[in-house]
Amino acid sequence: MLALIYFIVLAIIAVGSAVCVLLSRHPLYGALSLVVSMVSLAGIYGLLGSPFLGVVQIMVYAGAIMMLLTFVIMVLNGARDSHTPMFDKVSLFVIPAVLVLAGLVGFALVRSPIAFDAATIRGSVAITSKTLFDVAQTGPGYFVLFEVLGVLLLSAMGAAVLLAKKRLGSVDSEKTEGKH
Amino acid sequence: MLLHLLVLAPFVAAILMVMTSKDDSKSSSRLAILMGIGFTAMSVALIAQGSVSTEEIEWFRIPGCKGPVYYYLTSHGLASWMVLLSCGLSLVALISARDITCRSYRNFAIGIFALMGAMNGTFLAADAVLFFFFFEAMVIPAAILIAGFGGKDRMKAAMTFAIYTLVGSAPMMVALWYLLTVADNSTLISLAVAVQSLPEGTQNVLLVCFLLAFLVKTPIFPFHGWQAITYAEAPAPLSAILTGAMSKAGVFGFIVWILPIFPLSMNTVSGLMWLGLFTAVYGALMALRATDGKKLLAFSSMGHLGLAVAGVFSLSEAMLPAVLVLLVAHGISAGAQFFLMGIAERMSGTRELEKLGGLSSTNPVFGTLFGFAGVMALAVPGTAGFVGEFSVLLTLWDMGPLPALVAGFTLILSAAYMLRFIQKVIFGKPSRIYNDGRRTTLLEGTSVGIMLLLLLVFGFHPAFVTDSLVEAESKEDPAAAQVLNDAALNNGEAPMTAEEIHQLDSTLAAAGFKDDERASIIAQMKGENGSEAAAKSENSVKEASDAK
Amino acid sequence: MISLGLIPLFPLLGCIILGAIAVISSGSKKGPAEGFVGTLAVLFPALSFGGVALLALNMPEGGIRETLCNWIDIPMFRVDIGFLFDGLSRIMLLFVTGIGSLIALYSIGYMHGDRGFARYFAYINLFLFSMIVLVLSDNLLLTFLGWEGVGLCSYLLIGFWNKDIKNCKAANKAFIVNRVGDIGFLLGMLCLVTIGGSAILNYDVLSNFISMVINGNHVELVIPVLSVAGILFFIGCTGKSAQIPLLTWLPDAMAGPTPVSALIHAATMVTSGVYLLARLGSMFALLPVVLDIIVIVGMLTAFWAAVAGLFQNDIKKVLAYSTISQLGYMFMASGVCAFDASIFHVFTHAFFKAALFLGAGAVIHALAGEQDMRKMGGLLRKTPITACVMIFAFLAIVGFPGFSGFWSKDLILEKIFMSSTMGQAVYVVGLITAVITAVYMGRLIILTFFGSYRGSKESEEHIHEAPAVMLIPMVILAFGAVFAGYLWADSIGIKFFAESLAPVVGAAQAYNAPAVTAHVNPVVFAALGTVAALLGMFIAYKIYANARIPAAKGSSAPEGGKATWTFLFDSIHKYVGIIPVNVLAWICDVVVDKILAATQWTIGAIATILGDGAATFQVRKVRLQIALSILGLVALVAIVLLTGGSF
Amino acid sequence: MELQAMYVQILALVIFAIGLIVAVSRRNVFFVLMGVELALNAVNLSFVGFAKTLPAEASIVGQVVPLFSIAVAAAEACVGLAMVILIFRNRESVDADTYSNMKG
Repeated sequence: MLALIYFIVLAIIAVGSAVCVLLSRHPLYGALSLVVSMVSLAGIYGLLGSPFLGVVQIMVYAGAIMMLLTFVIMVLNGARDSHTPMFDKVSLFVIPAVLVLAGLVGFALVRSPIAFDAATIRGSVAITSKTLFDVAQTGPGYFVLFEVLGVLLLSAMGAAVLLAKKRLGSVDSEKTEGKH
Repeated sequence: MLLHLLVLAPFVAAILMVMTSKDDSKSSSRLAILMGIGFTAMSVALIAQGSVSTEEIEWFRIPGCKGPVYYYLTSHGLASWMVLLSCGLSLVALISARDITCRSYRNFAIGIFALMGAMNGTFLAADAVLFFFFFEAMVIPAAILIAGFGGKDRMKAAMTFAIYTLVGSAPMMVALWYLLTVADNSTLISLAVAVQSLPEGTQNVLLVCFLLAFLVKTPIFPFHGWQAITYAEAPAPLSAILTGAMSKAGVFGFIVWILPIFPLSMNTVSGLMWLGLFTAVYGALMALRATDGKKLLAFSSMGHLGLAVAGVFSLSEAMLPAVLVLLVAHGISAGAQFFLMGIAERMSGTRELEKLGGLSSTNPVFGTLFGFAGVMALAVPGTAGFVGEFSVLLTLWDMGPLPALVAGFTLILSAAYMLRFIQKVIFGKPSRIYNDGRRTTLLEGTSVGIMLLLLLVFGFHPAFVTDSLVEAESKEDPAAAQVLNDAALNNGEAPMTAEEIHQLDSTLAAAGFKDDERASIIAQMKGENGSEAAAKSENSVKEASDAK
Repeated sequence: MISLGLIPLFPLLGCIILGAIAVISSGSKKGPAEGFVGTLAVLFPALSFGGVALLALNMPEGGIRETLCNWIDIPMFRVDIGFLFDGLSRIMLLFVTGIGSLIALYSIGYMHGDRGFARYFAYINLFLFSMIVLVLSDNLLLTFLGWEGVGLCSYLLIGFWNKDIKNCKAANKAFIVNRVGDIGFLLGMLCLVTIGGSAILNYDVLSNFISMVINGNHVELVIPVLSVAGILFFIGCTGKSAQIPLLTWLPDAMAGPTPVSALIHAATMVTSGVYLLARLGSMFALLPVVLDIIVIVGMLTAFWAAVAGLFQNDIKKVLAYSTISQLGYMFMASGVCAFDASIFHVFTHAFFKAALFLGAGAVIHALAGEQDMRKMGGLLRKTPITACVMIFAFLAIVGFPGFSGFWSKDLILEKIFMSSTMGQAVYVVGLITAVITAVYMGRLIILTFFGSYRGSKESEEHIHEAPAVMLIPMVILAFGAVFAGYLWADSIGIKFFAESLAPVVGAAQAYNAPAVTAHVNPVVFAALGTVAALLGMFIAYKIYANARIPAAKGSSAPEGGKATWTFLFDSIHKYVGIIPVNVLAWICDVVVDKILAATQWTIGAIATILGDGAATFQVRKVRLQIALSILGLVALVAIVLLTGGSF
Repeated sequence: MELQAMYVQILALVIFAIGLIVAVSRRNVFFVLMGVELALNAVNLSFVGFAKTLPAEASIVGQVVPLFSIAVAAAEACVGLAMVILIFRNRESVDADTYSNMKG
């Protein structure tokens, strides 16, 4: 019962701030709303029994990625486009279309029988990292994938530096490196 | 190990070439030729090694299929010779490209190595999906090379080539996928088993899909639309590889994939044989009218490969060695001719037969090589081409005199167009000023000379080629080898072996002789024989008549 | 005892060495030293001749057999490289290598100063190699190697002066027409293989097989297949030996250097058809239908070519038609199963025809390349030795008593008369042909050597006798032309030649021996033959000795009705072979290929149009694109849900 | 009343829909990026929600995959923002509709 109440509160915050993203005029406000939404989602992860994921969500998403975004918005002075309308002709049929899509999927979802399993593992730091790095336990394991991901991040950083190098300094490269 | 090296190392070589200097074509060409020699040596070692296979390494799983796809290579007589062709011709292409594509030799070498790796993979793959992967992969470097280094119409040629061959093998991909959902895994045997269990209609649809890919690749009439323009526009060294090694993938597919997997009805077989023969005649006739030197060679290759396909579908006992020798001979001689035509084009700047001529008087070494390459393409006895064409004719004769007659007709036509070609290019008065600075280099001359010499060697001792098959057979079936040996032993002393008497018997039976008449004829022969073979033959004849 | 393999090896070695010299020296300005090259060129054939002579003297009765190694070994087909030296190949080899060496010697003089000196001798050596393989091999497939090999050398040598496209065309024609015949040979071999497996290609096995069939009274069982094989082999022979219908290439082949014409197109290569018939004699003896065809073809060829010979103005063309005509005689003899007689005529013909050709070559050499007989005349005084050689050879070819041709030709005519079926009719045609032979040969001799010189004044100054290196072979050959016939002078009881051939062809001839021996005295035949020769010579004298020769204008080719006759088979080939093939090729190229190209284009065009149509949906607004794809997604989900996932 | 697995999925669906709408209908390129992030978040949530419906061992997988997806999102954001900077320098605009120099 308590879990449900927490969930409803967090869900309302998440959806509300997501709607704020949609409706905010200035990208900076949008970014801040997004951070709120992500933090509340992190709470939901914790509620569902994946605290490690929640922590990573806050650190990487709310912390790093959104910081980066905010930083770039401020550097480029993204407010300058006040003359572009928030919505236009495309929105006119995209919004109904997406709503219909959501309705259809939701309809299918509601009819499908899913329920929580009592015996699920709690995704604590210990268990998650064990799953990630224990080569012996689950076949090839995720270890190789993890390393590949490291290479991906490195190359993304390189690409970003290369792309953004010319006039501006390397604004964006430092942040991602920390994550590896 | 050798198999892995031959398939994967060319790609490594291509990557190595990327690292060489773009402008210093001399040093990069040295590296490339060195590696090419290495690969050729490896392919020779592969032939010497006989049949080997690698372990089945699980590669990936296709959704919806029962078994995994293996990275699984195997070599047998046919495949290892095809690999030799692909490596050897690539080597000569790398050598002769030094003076043709001086613009960016490095890129050319990268393409050639990638193509070589893909071709080797095609010939060595023992897994259908792996085979298909390489079969498609061949097209890409080839098309890029044509687009990058070809003649005037190179873009059109590259597009035609790529689209035609890729579209041609698209149905095969669908059919293969369907087969994989039925089969245990994608190796040859399980595919064959899977096909057996399917209804006949499905089998036929699958067969057509598979055939289409190989018919386009070979090419067989009416799917030859890409061939002439591609061979003509591609740089000559590449044309040599295309015709000498890549087009063999089609015939190879017929032998290694179609024949074992599908239970072919007699109508299909004879239909395909006639299609092959028609292609042979058609190619020869088109070559007779061609005005472009490389197109002439393209049609000539089409004719020869048509003959090879006809030989394959004669399904005779001697089919495999016959077709193998024909393919090897054609690969070498057509390759050499394309290289020489490339040199002629380099010296004269044109491929038009009417504008060429007199090269033998301005450049005698080239003239000699060209003339001999042409003559060897005519299948004069003593060259490998003769052994190939004669034995293919022999297999066709099994299907009746008419196919052999048609094949004979193509031999006459081939003399007609090839002599015309020789005459137009090297004989007569020099009709234009040739660029003497770009005449045949020593390395080119030597490499083409070695190819021609190989043709002669194989012509006088085709056992070099055919032994690789015999060995494989004897491994499979020791009893058969025993009989073969006996027959070979007896052949020295007795005029007729058991085998031949048996054959005579069946011939006589086919001619409508009564049993007792046949028996008396054979008794005559045995009287002459007076050896153990006689007893054996009696048994075999008895068995044959019992079976009837 | 020397190995049989050495005999073909010598010329092959010569060919390789000379070829290397030719290629290496091609870059230099001067060319290789002629003395050195010439010595090498004669040395190898001469060595080979020496080897043959040595073997010939020590040959055991049954011949020498030697298997070198395996050649082709595939399922259903196994052939060895093996040699067989018996009575037949002994005779063939002796004169092939002997005349080959002589002509190589002669060529040193004839080809003096030519840029392709070394190349020429490389080809000659290659030719001798092929020819030796042809006659020495012990199975049909190896014979076929030589068979095509000599065709190839003929091609190379006809087109030797390849700067002139006309020579190349003649060479091409020779090769292609020969190819037609070769395919016949090839299919004939396949036909034999169906009967008895690949071992039957071996001559010994074949004759054993035939004798088995005869002993077992199964002749009529195998005749259908053997007849087909026989006809196919005969087609091969018509190609190589220039018989009807594949004879058009030989006159054109005269485009090559004259020694080549002497060696290849008169003495050796063209007689390989006759050799093959004799070699397969045991098989042909079983096939009366095929034999009849051979007789008729031989007769028609002999007659037609003799008449065509009358119309020629080119001295070499006359000799070419005369060769065809003589080959016709040989085929007639083969057709009545008188293989020993046909080989005997091959033997004597090789001498006198080679002598004639070499003489003609000397004349042409003397006249600096002039070949038109209308521009010759009176050369007897200027080149007396050449004239004597040619006149001796002339007497031999017309069958003047005592000369070699007399013995062989009369032998053939006699055998023809003796044979049971239609012998008499063929005999009459043969006799008439003999008369015509005398007429056209007489015409040649008269126009060339008698009367007065009809060429231009300034060219008369330069006429000279040939150098000694050319004269020596001519004289030797002239001796042969006179005395070769005494190896089998039937009328005076010398039968050396027939006896040496008997082990090979005796059985076949015995099988087909005429049932009724007509009791005609051989002297009658000799007398009739002599009369025919004398009559022909008389006619020639009457017509040509005092006639005014029309001045030569333009080409030396015959015109009008003469041309129709001469080029009869050329036009038949044109209508039967060349035009249909060209029409077929035209249909393939212009009709079928264009239809295919149009189909291809149509499919491409449809794809392009569809692609363009689809591309119009692609606007340059990324968001709109995404929006559209969302709509598509909605539609998909809706469809899946509505159909309950069964779609 | 207990927390149902369905609720989590519905929440994910709603957030995904909003993210999609933001990404497609807003023209400011920053909003486009934010929309994408939002949608990705929703997917992660859905993963975890479904993972919790599975029994013991299997459920950990659904909780590990979001980790990777987050890492990939980080890389994506990094490169995407760099591209925005690059394009902004050339175009002086953050309006996604002006970025239309692709051939097609």
